[in-house]
Amino acid sequence: MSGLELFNVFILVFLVVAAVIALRVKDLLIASVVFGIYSFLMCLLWAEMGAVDVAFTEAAVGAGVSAVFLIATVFNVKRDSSD
Amino acid sequence: MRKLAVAVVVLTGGLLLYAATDFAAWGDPESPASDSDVSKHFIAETGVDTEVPNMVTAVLADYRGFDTMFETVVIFIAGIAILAILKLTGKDATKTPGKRKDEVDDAPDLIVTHTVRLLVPIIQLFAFYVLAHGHVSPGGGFQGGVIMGASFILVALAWDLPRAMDRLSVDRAILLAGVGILIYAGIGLLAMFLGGEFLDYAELSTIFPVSREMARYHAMLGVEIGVAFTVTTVMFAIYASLSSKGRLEGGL
Amino acid sequence: MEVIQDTRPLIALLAPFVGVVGIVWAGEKRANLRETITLLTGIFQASVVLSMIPLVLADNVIEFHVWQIFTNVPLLLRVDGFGITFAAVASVLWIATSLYSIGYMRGLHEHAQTRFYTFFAISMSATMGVAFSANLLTIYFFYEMLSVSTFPLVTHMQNKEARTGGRTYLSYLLFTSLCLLLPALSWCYVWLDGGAVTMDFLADTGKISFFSSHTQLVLLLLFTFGFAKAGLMPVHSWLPNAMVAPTPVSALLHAVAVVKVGVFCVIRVYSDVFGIDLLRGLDGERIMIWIACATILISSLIALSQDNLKRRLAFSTIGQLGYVVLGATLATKQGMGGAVLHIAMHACGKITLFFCAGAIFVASGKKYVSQLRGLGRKMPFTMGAFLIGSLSVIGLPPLGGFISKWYLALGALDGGYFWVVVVLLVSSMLNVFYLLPVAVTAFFRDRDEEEDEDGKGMKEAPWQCVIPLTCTALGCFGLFFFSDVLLQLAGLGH
Amino acid sequence: MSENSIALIFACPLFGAVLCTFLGGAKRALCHPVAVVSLGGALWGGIETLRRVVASESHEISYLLGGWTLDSYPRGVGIEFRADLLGTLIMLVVIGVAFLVALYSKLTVSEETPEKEGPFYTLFLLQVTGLAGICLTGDAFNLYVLIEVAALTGYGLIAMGSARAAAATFNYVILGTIGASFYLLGVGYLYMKTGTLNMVGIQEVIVQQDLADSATMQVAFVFIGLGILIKMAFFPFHAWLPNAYSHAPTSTSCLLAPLVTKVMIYVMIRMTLTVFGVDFSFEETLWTKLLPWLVVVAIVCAATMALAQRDLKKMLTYLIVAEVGYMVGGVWIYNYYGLVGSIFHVISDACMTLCLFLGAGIILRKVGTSHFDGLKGLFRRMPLTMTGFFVGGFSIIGLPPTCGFFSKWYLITGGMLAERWEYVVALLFSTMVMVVLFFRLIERIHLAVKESGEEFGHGHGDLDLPENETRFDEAPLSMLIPLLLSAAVVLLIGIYNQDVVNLVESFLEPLNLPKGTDR
Amino acid sequence: MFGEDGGLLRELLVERFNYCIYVVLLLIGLYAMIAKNNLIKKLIGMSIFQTAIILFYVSLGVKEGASIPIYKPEHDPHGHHAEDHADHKPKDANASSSASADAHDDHHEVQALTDEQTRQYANPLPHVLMLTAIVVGVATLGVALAVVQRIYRAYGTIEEDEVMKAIMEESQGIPSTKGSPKSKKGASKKRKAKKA
Repeated sequence: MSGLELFNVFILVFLVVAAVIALRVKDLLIASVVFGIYSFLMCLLWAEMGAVDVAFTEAAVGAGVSAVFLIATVFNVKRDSSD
Repeated sequence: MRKLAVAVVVLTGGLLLYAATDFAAWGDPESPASDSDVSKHFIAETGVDTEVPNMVTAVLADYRGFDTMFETVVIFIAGIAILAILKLTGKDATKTPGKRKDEVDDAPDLIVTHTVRLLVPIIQLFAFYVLAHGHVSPGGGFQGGVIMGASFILVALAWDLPRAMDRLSVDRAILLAGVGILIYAGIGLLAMFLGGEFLDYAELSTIFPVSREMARYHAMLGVEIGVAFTVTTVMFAIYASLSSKGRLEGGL
Repeated sequence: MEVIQDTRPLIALLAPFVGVVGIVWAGEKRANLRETITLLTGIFQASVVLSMIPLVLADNVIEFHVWQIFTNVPLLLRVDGFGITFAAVASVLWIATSLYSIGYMRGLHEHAQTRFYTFFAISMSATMGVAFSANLLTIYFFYEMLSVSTFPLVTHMQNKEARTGGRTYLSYLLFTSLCLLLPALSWCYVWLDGGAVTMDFLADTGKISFFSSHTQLVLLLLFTFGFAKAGLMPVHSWLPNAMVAPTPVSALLHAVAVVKVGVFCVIRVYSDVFGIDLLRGLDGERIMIWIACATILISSLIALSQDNLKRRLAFSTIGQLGYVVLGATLATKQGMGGAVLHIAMHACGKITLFFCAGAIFVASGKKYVSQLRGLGRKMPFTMGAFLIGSLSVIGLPPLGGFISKWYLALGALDGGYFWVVVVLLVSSMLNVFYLLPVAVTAFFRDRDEEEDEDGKGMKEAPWQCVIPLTCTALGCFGLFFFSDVLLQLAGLGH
Repeated sequence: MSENSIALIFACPLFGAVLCTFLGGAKRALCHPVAVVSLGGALWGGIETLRRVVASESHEISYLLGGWTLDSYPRGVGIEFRADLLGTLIMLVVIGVAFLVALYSKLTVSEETPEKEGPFYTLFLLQVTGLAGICLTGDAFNLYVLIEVAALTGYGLIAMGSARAAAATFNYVILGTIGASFYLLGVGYLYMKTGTLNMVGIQEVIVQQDLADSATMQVAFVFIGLGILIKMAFFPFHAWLPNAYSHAPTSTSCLLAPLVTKVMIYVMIRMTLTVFGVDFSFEETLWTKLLPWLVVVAIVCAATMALAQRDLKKMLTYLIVAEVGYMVGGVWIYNYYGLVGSIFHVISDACMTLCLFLGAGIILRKVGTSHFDGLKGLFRRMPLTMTGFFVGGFSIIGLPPTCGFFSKWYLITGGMLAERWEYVVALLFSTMVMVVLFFRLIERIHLAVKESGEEFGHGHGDLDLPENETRFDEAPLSMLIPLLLSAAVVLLIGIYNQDVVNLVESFLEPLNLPKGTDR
Repeated sequence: MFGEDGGLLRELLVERFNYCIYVVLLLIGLYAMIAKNNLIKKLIGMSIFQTAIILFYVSLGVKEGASIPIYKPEHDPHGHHAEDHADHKPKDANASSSASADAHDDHHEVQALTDEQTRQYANPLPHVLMLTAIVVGVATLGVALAVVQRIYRAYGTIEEDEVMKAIMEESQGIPSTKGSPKSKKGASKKRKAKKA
């Protein structure tokens, strides 16, 4: 396996981990932030796959604005979740 | 619910994996998706048709410009819908909101505000760069617009919403979002009135002194600006609405 | 046979609608005007229908193409002998009923009279439509129209009883027509060349032989029970339930128009869709005779036990409808003729009986047979007419009922069903048992003393009621003597 | 200008929407006329397009957006709008219904969602843009974008109402997103195998390369099918619909209820006939064997649930779910009559559902509730409204000569021809349920049966309802006229069904569907 | 595909690891959308679900050894020559105003890429599609979050079961006893009154 492939596998594994954490933590603020991390990993993956425009957009939209929207809502409702 | 979810997940997963066995090999340039006339046309002839080096931008704004127009419309819809859903009317609107329990200090943090003061112009400059340079490098109207919108959001985060709204009030933001759509659809309509189909930018060459290819090139910039207008304003409007429970005042 | 294109069938069909506009416009406030319009409409319609009789007698059919239902199936109106017989009976009796309803409704100070007249007129239009239909789909259209437009009439009283009655009425009729008739129709439509065969009564008789005889029998059953208005057992119980309606409705619709539409459709299917020859050759066709005979006998037995006069008449109607269906199922020329004749004869007789029942109710408020003692002396015209009507329904000469029963018996013999003749005789005896006692009670039993108390001021019903019922009673005699015309008309279609 | 009539169809509402946004602040009152006028423009464009489609030789018009013409570029480079008879008909229904609802909405919008006229009409017009676009687009991905346009506007329109509506919207968002994403995934699979997104292009590749056995294609088919079924509220996936539509603001439910599910059925027909092709779609697979039975379950369950409702609007929403079952079943019995029935039912059901919802909206406004108890004796107060409402009801039952009869006729005929007796029985069952439902309503509305059972006078006479419950009190003209127009349309489509069916027929002709027995 | 020993597993895990991960992410998202009780968790699930599909699309555009879909200078038909010929562009416009497609044939500078050159670029089409999908995703997320806030405003909770309970109580006419702040309760009551 080349370095790039290793990097690829590394990101893929961490994506799954991030997704699971984002869905399992009880604190919605943490969940939102982890979701941002997830998006950022995704954006790295896409950049590595040659989809620079998509990666750029995901960085701005997914990791940036989406997470902010989530956090804004979490602040306005409540932070703790039952699951 | 959980059992149902597991059942759905197992079924869906089974189907997906079943399909995955039939996929073309990873990164195979001969795969039908990469080897079809359409895909090849985008790579081989974008430069010929539009003179835009960034194929993604060309496909986005020209070949599939109609999609992108509706994508902009989707953003616009989101802005309108969120404002409408959260908007308070009648007596509710005039009532002052109760203080939140965890609200400690209204004064914006000095370090943060100073940093943001420095950052915002740079971010906005970068947004313009991304927008304008989208033809030759990654970027374009969406990315530029989101970054621009983020700069306003940053202002709102660092100080408070009214401070950001001084620069771009939500009412005006929605108007500008409409202007963005008008720019996009207007260019399409102009092309139509000049004798082509809707969004046939090449027809613009009949009124501007450029070749048909360059007409497409410039019109793409035009529509990207339209997109950027909408995205910038709507992103900020959504944030403003979500962060203030639709009251459009105070901060997070 | 010549085909004449003429708009008269359509005029007869639309006349009631024009009447409806006038009736609604006149409304509750101008009651006299409203009822004049009703009467005029009835007279106009009847005269249009009657004016077509000479043409039909001269071996013509009158057609009018309205619009195209499906690619090959038109909504086609056609006047032939059978149709005009029925149309003439219904439209002439409508005049009588209109006059009668005026007396009845005013006498009882009924509410929502405008609604009553409106839907009555619409029902008549639908009845004309059925009579003049040229193919199965056209008939289906008007059949459904009739079901829906009579619903407000049945539930006219707007009390719980009316609601129950209305629900039974509608659920029977719509259930059978939507679940049995509609599939049968579309079945025919698909297999007979995707509508190239339109099930036209004139052109496509016997085309159903395309199906296997097994399928034919299923279709026959679907059609017979699909037209539940024919009241064949076991889909008969809507009819006694519909008796909650005001008596003019029971008289015209549930003794003449609606139920006769049912048997009319059944005869149409038997004689013009299957055709006599095909029907005779059909193996299971005998089942239908049994069902018809069973209906006749069972309903007569039930009628015996009914004390409510209208209910008794309703069960009698079911039995008489059985005769008509029986005539059709015999699959002989005489049988068919008898069936057609019986439509007219029974119509005249039964409407008289219902008119009388209504008149009794208006005059005395009595509903039950046991309450009628001594009424004959107070209401001689009414009870006299009742006697004549009873005798006609029983089938004694010189009354109309005799002729039709005679032809039915002839048809049964012709078809080789001797036992059917026995059934006819037995049922006639039963008719005697449940109809005559009414008149006998009224004329020959004395009133109780306390009944006399509240019956002091009792007199004959309003003249608007008495005149029609006298006329129809006389009509029973008339039909006996003019049965030739009817026979000629009935014979033409076949 | 005529050759650009297709562009008019989406451009008019689009510009109208932006204009409504501009007017939303200070001149709210102008939003309504703007909406009506722009839909009028779209309607004109739609009729013009239909005229051209009928006149054209192949009965279809291709409109290549961006000028990426087929003679100089490969098919699928640009986005194509293909107006064939099917799409144009449905599009016309969409715009027509929207036009009537726009006329109708004037009062309800300002009453139910005060100060939100601007956003309401903006979303309303964009919804129409999306739905009309769905009917015409010839590009699988563009279809996804348009579906999302329609979905997002739908979320906004519904959630704008009460809190209850917002709660229902959330389910709608979740299920709608799953549906749309499944569709997107399926399109991805299609693209992976065929390399194009153009519907005709995909079909060409499938035929050329004989992809019918490919696992990817099968899964793509299932995912696209599932996605659309979820979107159209097919029975097990219907959970979002009844609450969302019955709690939405009146004008919203009047717009969405007749159109959204129907347009999704159109998408299903389009996918099966145009994209995958009849040979692929109706091949004997587990899916094609399972679906007709699901349809039966769907119809029976939805009809039964409708029977249990005591609220008019809610009952109507369950009827929509049952009707969806009809149409899906009609497609999957796979023969000429079934498809004609389905397509005709899409058209007629849109009209009759519109009629019923417009009527229910008036009742809600006048009585304040749409619960059955409030309906007593309404006929006296609003005879015209109730007549219009009854026409819709008769049509849903399937009484001639309303359009509902004809669509049901074709569906039953198709079911019999394919010998799918279970489907025919389910249809008849639900028909009976509808008879019960509507005559129960008619009983209340028209006859107002006296519950106490005591007799007045001779057992006759008037019900002693208070004066204010019997006074003539008809709905305002701005609501009444659209209702009566829609009732007239229900009747007219029924009476002129042949003209519609002929159009559908010439669309189906090249497909060589099984039709009748050969004798 | 089932030919060799453990062929399927090997193929899925090693050669199609990317495809596998997209399936896993998609299922995680789907599960969360259905099974999670918290509305915001559902929405996070929804976003994961959508990005998984985007990942799948992007995977379609990947080509072995290909570069990003932006012309390298040597392939760009107008790259560094563009300025040299800028002066006679208007002339071209006149010449080619009728037939745009044929314009490039007689334009000696501008040439389409050969097949060999085409292979050096990743397929741009999936990227374009996914730009749209991302935007649609964020729009949906935004609207859904607004709906969540609206629900919270009315019912004081964002747990699905509690919302259901509150709705049930509301429809049965029992005033909601959930811990919603007083001002909110008053507001929602007023809204109801207005509706009626």
